[in-house]
Amino acid sequence: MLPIREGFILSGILFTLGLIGVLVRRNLVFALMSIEVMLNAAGLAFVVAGTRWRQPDGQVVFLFILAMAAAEVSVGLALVLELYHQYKSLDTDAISRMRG
Amino acid sequence: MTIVFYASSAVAIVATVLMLTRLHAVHALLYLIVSLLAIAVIFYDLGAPFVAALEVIIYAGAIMVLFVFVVMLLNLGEQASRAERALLTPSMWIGPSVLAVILLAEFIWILMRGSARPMQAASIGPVEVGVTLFGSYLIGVELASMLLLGGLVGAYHLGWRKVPKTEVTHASHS
Amino acid sequence: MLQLLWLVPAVPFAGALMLAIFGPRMRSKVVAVVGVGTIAVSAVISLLIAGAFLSAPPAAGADTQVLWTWIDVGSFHSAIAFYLDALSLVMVVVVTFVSFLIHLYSTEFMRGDEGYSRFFAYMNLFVASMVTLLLADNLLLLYLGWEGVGLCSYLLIGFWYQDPANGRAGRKAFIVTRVGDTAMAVGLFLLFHRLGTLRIQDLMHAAQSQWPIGSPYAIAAAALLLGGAVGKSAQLPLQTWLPDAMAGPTPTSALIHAATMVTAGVYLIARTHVLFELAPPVQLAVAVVGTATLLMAGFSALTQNDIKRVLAYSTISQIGYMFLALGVGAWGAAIFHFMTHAFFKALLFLAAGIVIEALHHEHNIFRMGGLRKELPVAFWIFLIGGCALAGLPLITAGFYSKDLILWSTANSAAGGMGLWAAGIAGVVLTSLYTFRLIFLVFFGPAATPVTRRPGRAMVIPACVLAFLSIAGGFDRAPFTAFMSTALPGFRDARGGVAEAASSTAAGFAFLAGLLAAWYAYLRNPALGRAAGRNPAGRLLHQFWFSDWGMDWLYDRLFVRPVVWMAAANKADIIDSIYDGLARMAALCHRFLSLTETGKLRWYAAWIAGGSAVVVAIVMFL
Amino acid sequence: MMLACLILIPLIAGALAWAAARWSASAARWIALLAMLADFALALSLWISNYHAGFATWYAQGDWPWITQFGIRFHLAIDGLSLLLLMLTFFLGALSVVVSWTEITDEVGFFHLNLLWILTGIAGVFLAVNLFLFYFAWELMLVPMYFLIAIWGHENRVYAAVKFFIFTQLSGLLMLIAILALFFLHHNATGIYSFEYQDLLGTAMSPSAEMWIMLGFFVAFAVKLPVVVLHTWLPDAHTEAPTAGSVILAGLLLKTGAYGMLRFILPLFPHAARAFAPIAMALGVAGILYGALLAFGQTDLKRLVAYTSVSHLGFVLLGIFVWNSLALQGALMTMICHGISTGALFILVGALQERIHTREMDRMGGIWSTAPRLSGAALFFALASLGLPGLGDFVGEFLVLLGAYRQSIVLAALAAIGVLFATFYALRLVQRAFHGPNTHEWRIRDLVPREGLVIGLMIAALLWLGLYPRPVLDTFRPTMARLEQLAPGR
Repeated sequence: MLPIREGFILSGILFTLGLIGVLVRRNLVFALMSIEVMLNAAGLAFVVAGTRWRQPDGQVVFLFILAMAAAEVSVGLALVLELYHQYKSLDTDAISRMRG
Repeated sequence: MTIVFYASSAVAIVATVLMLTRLHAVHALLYLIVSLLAIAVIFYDLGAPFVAALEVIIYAGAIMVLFVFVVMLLNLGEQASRAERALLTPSMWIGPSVLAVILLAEFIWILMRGSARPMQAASIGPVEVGVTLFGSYLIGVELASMLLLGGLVGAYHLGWRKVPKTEVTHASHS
Repeated sequence: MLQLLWLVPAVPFAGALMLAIFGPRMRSKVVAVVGVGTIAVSAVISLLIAGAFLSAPPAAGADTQVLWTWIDVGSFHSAIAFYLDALSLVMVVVVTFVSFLIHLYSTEFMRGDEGYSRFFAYMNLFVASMVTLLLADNLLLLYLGWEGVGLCSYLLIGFWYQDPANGRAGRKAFIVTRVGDTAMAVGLFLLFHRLGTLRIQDLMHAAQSQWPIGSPYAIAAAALLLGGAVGKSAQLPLQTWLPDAMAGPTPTSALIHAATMVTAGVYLIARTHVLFELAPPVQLAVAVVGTATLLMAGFSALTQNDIKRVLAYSTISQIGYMFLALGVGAWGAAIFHFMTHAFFKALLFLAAGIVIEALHHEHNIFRMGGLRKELPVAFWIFLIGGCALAGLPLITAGFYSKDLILWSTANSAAGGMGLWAAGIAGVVLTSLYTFRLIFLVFFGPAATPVTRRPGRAMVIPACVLAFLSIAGGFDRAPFTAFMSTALPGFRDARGGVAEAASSTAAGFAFLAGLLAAWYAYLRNPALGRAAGRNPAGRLLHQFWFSDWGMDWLYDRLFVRPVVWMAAANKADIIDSIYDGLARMAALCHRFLSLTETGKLRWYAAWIAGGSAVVVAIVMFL
Repeated sequence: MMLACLILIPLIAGALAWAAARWSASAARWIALLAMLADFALALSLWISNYHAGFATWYAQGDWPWITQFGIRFHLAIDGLSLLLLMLTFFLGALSVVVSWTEITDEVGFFHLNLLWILTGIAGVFLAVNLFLFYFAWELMLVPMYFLIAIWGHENRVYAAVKFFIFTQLSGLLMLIAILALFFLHHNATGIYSFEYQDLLGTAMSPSAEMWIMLGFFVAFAVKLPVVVLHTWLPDAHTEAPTAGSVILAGLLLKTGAYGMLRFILPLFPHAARAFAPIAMALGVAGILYGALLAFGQTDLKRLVAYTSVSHLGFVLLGIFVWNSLALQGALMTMICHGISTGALFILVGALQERIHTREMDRMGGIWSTAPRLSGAALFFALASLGLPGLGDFVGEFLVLLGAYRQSIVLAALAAIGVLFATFYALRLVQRAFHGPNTHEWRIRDLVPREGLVIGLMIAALLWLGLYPRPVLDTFRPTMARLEQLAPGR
């Protein structure tokens, strides 16, 4: 017996937690980690759905998410290094240069 | 099976919460890995062993190693932890949390409306996934490869421009 | 001969065109030759046509000449075509002839004016339009002439354009008459819609056969045409423009605002008399309007001190007589009075022009006086004109025509003694203000020195008109007989004793006015001054002087609100709606750009909040 | 082929003029002028050669495939209505080249490129019988006009140009939606993809769909016309545009709106148009009165003239929706005559502005004493504008009113009062600018022969139209008769 609904709820909770992380943490590394959590939660939802409908497509999409997460993390972390070298800080508010 | 699911879920949630509240990046990273591993268990439990394996290998393995390296390079010490602590005031937490909880409540409410009956496990193995992936999703694979190539080039480009400059500054400092 | 009819308007029009294009480069002699010559040709042709018409009357007493199809759309056909019958013939002959005399007079009067050729261009255009109006075979062509004379009137009143007051007077004339014209235009729509044509003769036949007497359509159509007529003929309630129109050069006042154009309303009503006969209430209204106007204008004339304004009010008053005649069905009497009025009123204006010129553009009669000896010619012709205007019994043409009107009024079913008595009262008034004018200007002590004496070109036309003012009315029988070929409604009933009584009353009325004027202005001038000092007298004087306050009323009622509205809405209130839209867009832009803070977490929060809202919308809808 | 020439000549000449201006500015002017004259001669020959045969149907066509799978064809055709408007187009086009002769000294080549391309667009609008092509031409008018105002305009030109562009572009998009809706409805009904005018005639649709699509077209045309409440772009655009731009705006661009109503709204959506007619007529009358009142309030001479357009085009709208042959012919007559008389007023105001460098009437007065020919001409056209009988405008307005009286006595009477209002502004214009004392002591050159020729031609045209309008009315008649037969519920 597979707990489909609970699986979705878990993915929702994890996604929300990731969101909270993005909103709360000003450190870029933490923000990136939180985004990983959110992506992972989305992937979880896909896998659960794939199981629900007994289709492999959910897992395929998870693979795509994985690929995307990898690309995102590599570029994101490169940016983090770059920013840290320039500003000696990872605080997103402190390094904001846009004026609305 | 159900017990395994609930247990892993609890681990994943707790580990994620702990990750969010850490001040030190390395600690947070370790909790994140725990969370990812717990999800891998859930994947396995849901009859998706291939994905479970990928979760462990690529997420918990490769991607997190990247993080570790970066955190090492940044060399964030006690000072950074203190700065982080100053930022984590309750007033910072409340607003986002309320927003997120509203969103979560909406998710759950939607889920509860439909009748999702529990169902029998039916494992979907790597073969099926592979056939689908390289069948109907072939273009997706190509796109993903291009994305990864883009990420590679981007990361390389960002890193390459900086390296000689930092060496020069290091040299001048020393 | 009748085939030359089209030349009567065409020649003056060609003259106007020529003067407009080449005038500024012509020498003034040439201008005069062209300006007067074309009118002379026109007058000669119309006289020749009259001769031909009288010697060999065309079948049915009328002749139509179609030049070309003007507008031909769907069911609407209108041609440039001329219609000649007794009515239009008389009018055309009088108009061209009087015009010729006044043009001749103008060659001297306007000499040296910088707009010499412009003046003659306008005057020629006026004659062309007026003749077109008179000869028009359909109401649309009549309307063309109608507006054309209105335009020329505007141009000539404002002829000395440097003075804004003249321009104001010109605009007032044009606009006020156009108010009437608007009513008339609606009348044309009604007539066409109901009867399917605008050819006057067809219209009259159709109206007679389709509409019973008192039919609402006939009443509406006649009332609307009356609107046009009162505007053009300066009758109540649209009479306010004519006194101001005296701002124009004096020959203009003589020709347009006395002899010809202002009687166009009379002509229109006579031309469409069938309609008015079908609408008894409107016909009665014509009589009442005429009577009221002749009395009111008479009182106003008593108080004026500008020589031309006195004459202007007398014109209004005399046209009131014509309206009275029309209203009681004495069509021929109205036309008869039109003719004699054209002679003596033109004469009076020409004489006034001589006086004004002689006194170096002095208009105020209280600064004139004693001119009897200085300008004997002017005095005599003015006296003849004045007597004709006031109706000196047995001698002058004015007496005969006015007498015919009064007698017809008394004799008609619609008229009756009330209107007759008002007419007689009008005679007293006319006599009073006319002789007031004569006594003040030509008698008493001299006030302003005479600087210029009239030349031959000014005196000869005046003398011809003086002759006509006396001889023009001696024998009305052939005239009325001729008129009856065109205006069958007109009966020249000889009434024996009753008519003689009416004539006698008119004669005594004339005498009463003359004596009163003599007493108040020659014998005992202090009387008038005493009346002026009395507060009630002064108030009355002021009231009459300002034309019964109607100008003031119209100014408050119509002019100011429109001007105020236009000024208030200069920036176009509707545009401010679009401006508001634009400003709102700019406001939104500013607000939204405030959210572009560059703060990463805020962006994320916006995304999260937005998705929460979207999900909520999806959930509940 | 002849019809394609009408469009191609200004298109190519525009490019040539641009190129030629590198060597000589007057070469560009001559090229533009010759192109317009050639076009005018072509249109004239089309008129004369067919005059005796009548103008019963589309008597000349040109049809080339474009994107055939969607039924888009380069399809041109001409009937009496298009022909006369084309002649007006090339007449005013030639005149606007002439009046710009000395006014435009910067970027002469680009100016003539824009001028000729606007005229290309206008000619395309009048010729197209494929709705896609029509829309294409419709939009083609806008961009060059935008440049014309924004580059060679007066003080506030960018504001005016942007306003013009936004109004016309947005309304044009509504029309595009309506065209597409019609296209798909037609496809649903017949299974054929076609933008052809003849195919789309009589497309089956529900009353509500008909109404909505009709409104889409109406808004686009109403902005151009302009119908009151959508008119506010007009005074700004007219005032700020250079003289040639004002002439083309007032004389031609506005007419494309009326043309669209006649060509598309009435035949394609007869029932909706009939249902909408009372509102449209009321808007027309409101425009007549409101425009006249606003014109009366202006102190800027050009703005005054611009608002008179709002007033006169109210007659056109009234005439179109009264929808009987009297009023339709009257509306067309008004279109032609308004093009000439208002165009001439803009030319005169432009000439005056070139001399005294102001458009404010407070700074004028007494111009007559120093420039009598210019002032006399202005008086003439002011009189035409106030509807003096004997001049062209009167014929049009009278016929409109005569036709309108059959539909509604009240509206006809109100519109007649609008004619009275025209007297106010026309006389005010003459008084404030040309009469009165010459307090500012202007000493200016009177009309030079070049301007005199232009004005003389326009005076002659107005007199001809006013006294012998038959040739024009006869040319319109078959088209209008067909339109009248389309009117439902007759």
